[in-house]
Amino acid sequence: MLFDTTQLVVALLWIAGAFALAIALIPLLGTLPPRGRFALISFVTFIAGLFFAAEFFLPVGEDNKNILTDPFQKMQGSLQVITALSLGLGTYGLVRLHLRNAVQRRPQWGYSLVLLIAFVVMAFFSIWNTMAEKGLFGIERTQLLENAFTLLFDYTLIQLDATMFSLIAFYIFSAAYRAFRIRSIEASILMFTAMLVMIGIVPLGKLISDSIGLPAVQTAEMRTNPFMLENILYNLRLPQIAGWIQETLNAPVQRAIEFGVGIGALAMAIRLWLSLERGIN
Amino acid sequence: MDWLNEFLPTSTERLNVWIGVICTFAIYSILYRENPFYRFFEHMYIGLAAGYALGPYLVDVLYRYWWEPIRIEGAWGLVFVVPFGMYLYFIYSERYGWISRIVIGALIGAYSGLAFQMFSSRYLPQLHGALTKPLWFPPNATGEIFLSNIFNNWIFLIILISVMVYFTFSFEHRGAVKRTAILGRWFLMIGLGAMFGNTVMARMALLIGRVYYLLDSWLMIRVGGG
Amino acid sequence: MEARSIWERMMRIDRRILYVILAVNIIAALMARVAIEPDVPPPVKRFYDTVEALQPGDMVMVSSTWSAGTLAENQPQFEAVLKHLMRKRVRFTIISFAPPARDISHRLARRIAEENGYVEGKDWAHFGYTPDIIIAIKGMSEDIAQTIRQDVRRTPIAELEVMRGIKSLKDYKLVVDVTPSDTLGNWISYRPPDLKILYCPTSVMAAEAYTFLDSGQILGMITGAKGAYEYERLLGIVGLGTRFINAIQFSHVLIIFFILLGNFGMLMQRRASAS
Amino acid sequence: MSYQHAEDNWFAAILIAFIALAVLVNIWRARRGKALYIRRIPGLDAIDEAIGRSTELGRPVTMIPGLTGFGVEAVQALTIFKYITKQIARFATPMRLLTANATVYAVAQEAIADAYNEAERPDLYDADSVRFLSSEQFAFASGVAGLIQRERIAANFMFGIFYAESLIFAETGNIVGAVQIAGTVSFTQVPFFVAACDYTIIGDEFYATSAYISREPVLLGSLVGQDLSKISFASMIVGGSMISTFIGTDHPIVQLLGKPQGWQSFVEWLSQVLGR
Repeated sequence: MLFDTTQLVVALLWIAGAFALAIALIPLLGTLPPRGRFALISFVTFIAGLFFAAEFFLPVGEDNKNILTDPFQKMQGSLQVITALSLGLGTYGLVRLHLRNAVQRRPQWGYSLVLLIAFVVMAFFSIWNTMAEKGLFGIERTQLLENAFTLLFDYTLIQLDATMFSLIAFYIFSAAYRAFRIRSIEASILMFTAMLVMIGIVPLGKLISDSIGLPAVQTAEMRTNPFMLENILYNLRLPQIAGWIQETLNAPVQRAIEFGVGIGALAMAIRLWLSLERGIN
Repeated sequence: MDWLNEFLPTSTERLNVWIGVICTFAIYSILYRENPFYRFFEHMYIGLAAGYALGPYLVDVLYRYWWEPIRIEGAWGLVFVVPFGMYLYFIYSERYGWISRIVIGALIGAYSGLAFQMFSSRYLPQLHGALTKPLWFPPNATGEIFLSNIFNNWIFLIILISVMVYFTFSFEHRGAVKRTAILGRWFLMIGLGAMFGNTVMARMALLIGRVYYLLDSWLMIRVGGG
Repeated sequence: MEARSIWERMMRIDRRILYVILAVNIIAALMARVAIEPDVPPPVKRFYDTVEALQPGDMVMVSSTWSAGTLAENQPQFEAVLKHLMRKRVRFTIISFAPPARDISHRLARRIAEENGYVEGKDWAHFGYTPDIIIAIKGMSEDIAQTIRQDVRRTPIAELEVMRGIKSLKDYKLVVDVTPSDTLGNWISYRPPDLKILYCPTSVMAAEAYTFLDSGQILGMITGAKGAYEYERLLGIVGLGTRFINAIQFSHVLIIFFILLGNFGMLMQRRASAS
Repeated sequence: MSYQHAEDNWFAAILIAFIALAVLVNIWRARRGKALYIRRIPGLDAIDEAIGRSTELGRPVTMIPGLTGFGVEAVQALTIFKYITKQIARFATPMRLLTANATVYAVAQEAIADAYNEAERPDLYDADSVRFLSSEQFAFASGVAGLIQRERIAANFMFGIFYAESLIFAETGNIVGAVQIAGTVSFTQVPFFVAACDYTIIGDEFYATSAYISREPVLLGSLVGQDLSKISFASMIVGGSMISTFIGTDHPIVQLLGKPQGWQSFVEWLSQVLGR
């Protein structure tokens, strides 16, 4: 695709105009009184919610679409962009915090400097790498990029990320040893179930059950009359006990929690949609 | 002897592995106690992670969903998305902080509107699954139904109802309801026990993955396993 | 403090000693040449049967949102699933909803594809990173080209040979969600009705998913590295699951031993101080 | 098995309308001053008992909202911390509120100052008692663990959203023998709190605790509406199970309750029944 300059210039003009409009609007918005601000925010929230609610509730034609299905398809790109900008907010907050620490020489500011340097270097190579991967603006994958990105990504970021997560194994081990003392009925039920599941779901559970001599296979005959000794012994195998705990005892507990969380989430969605939630805005 | 010079950081490949190992031991040093070595690598980690994300955010997303549609397909309507989306970054300013709430409000509103489809698709099939468990041999038994299925259906229903009773708050729990709620909390403990058993397995696996890396890639000891 | 009784010491082992014991136990278990056949649980068996029932040329979506933090659990699952799909000569596309997941899954898929003669663009493709999972799934349920626009190598979706005859998720047979975070809830909520789901969570999230297994919203589940080991045994391949299983089960034994030790010490301490 | 649109089974829309109505009507009633009843959570008795024991020892009390970012859970955690601060203000027991989020830190300072004013002891409020340790998970955890051990705290209250660092708080609190009460909606951390703490407030109980304390109309009304919805779910489950057992699992009413495409078969069955 040739570098079509006229289309590029027009595009840049449009974008500059959009930025100018957005910036010009700010002082205008600034004149809004607090009540007006709350009204504007609640209105925008309501309209955004109404669009998606209507797309779900409106009846659909034979092609399984209603009048809002196609507009939603077109809007997707902008929604992905806004989500990316909102995720970038976290990065912006982090860099801003540590930049202030470094500039104002707050305690431990040296570490903030380390963070900022790592951020800038990695951002540079990550952007370069993604551009080279897509061959944008004729950017190639040079040897420098390959070595630097492999070192920073594969042999530093990946290693630190994996190690940080593995720390928790040590904490779980010491916490389980120290905290799991039979203090109450509840803690005992929880602990006993946890141990049964831990030993039942690993192959060792099968090995122990076999070595005790519990029947390994459930024949059709055992299924039809469950009170046969064979069947009872079969169900005493550790893998069977752990499976039964997870599929018959644990599943209804999770479903009850799901119903509680689900109804709570729907109630909160309605409160947020109608801007009833006092603590937030 | 050849193991040694293959082990030492002579080639760039080996140097990289050694750097990865230094990072690993720096993080593990916190197990002994908090120290500057750990804190240096922790802050480097957070900086690297934040810096890395910019590639996918800026290039992969903004290019694909914003710049290219405008530049090539001339979708002029899209130009306003980034400028007005940038209002989000006023969140820290004193005077215009509230402007960021307009965009945050739009996001909150969008997710509230999407909650209705989620509620229908995630929770109603679970409701249906809970009420199609026959408590005795149904008249037109389609598939093979065994006594063990009926027994398990009873347990499923009793646990489900008692845990739901536990999570009710708008009436006093007295008598039978109180006993059901207590029973519900004990069944809750069984569910939590199952969660804890699996959580232990998850965390152990992550540590095992690191030890495996150290043995296999660093010390070049071929590890067996099952 | 009078000399700490044996029970007191049994209850208060210093945590740094515990850490050393745990590390030594894992190293020993990793080196062990012990092979114990697993009892493959029903969720893993159903997972295997669902993939086994696919026909060559069927289309599968692999949602890969894991990165280095949970590599030890998700990578064995991801590798085993890809090998099984390639063995069935099935077409597949990968999508990631977390930035680092994109590069990790793309590199791993390329390596496995070369080993099995799969050509990127013709037999499989990677859709890159998309930040908003809900909007992406809803959009792909209608029109993938409009939602994803181009694959990770900047080829427009319509020009990918792997996408021949595929317009939306409705034309997919199956989605396999390999994830450390709650992406399953979104797949269950927003996908087209008859798109089957298979789940590869880190073990932390396995217990919560049994309600979806019971209601049939997901057809099968592999629980962490242990599940990968069971799946590898069904596939007859050796992967990281096989390498880790001994260390996993012996660390469970270690934890159970120390919990019992701590409680035994406490009970005896209580009896000693009571008498 | 899933819904692309409400038309797949209009029952979904009816159920959502019922829940929305139950929640909004009760919020409206609460706002008009109607006293909605929320039962007292056993966890609150445990909090009062812990406060009592901490005042005897005279050592400080810690309150930890964890890594909770500013949002619904943070606001409610601070409501509970305000309640605790008002109780301990009567005995001049020192307190420490430790946060990992800058916004929560700012709001917490206001909340604790209000608590001391409401307890008529503004003199006891010490600005240093509310601290922002670090926004990084494990740096925050080690900071909290250090303080707990240095000041040998008497009681530890943990409310909000928690991740793997909850183990460090619970374990350190155990080492110094502190009374510990926790409340969280993060189910993966509840097992550790149950094992290590004296009492744990689980899942929805967390919202009920702050509603009981704050009597805030929107929260009260919403909880009552959610209760009605839970009761309706439970009755549908019991009713549906009865039909499945005695008539069969493919009965139109059973199909209606949650199965996509269940609407048509129900409407046909209903018209047959009404037609007869």
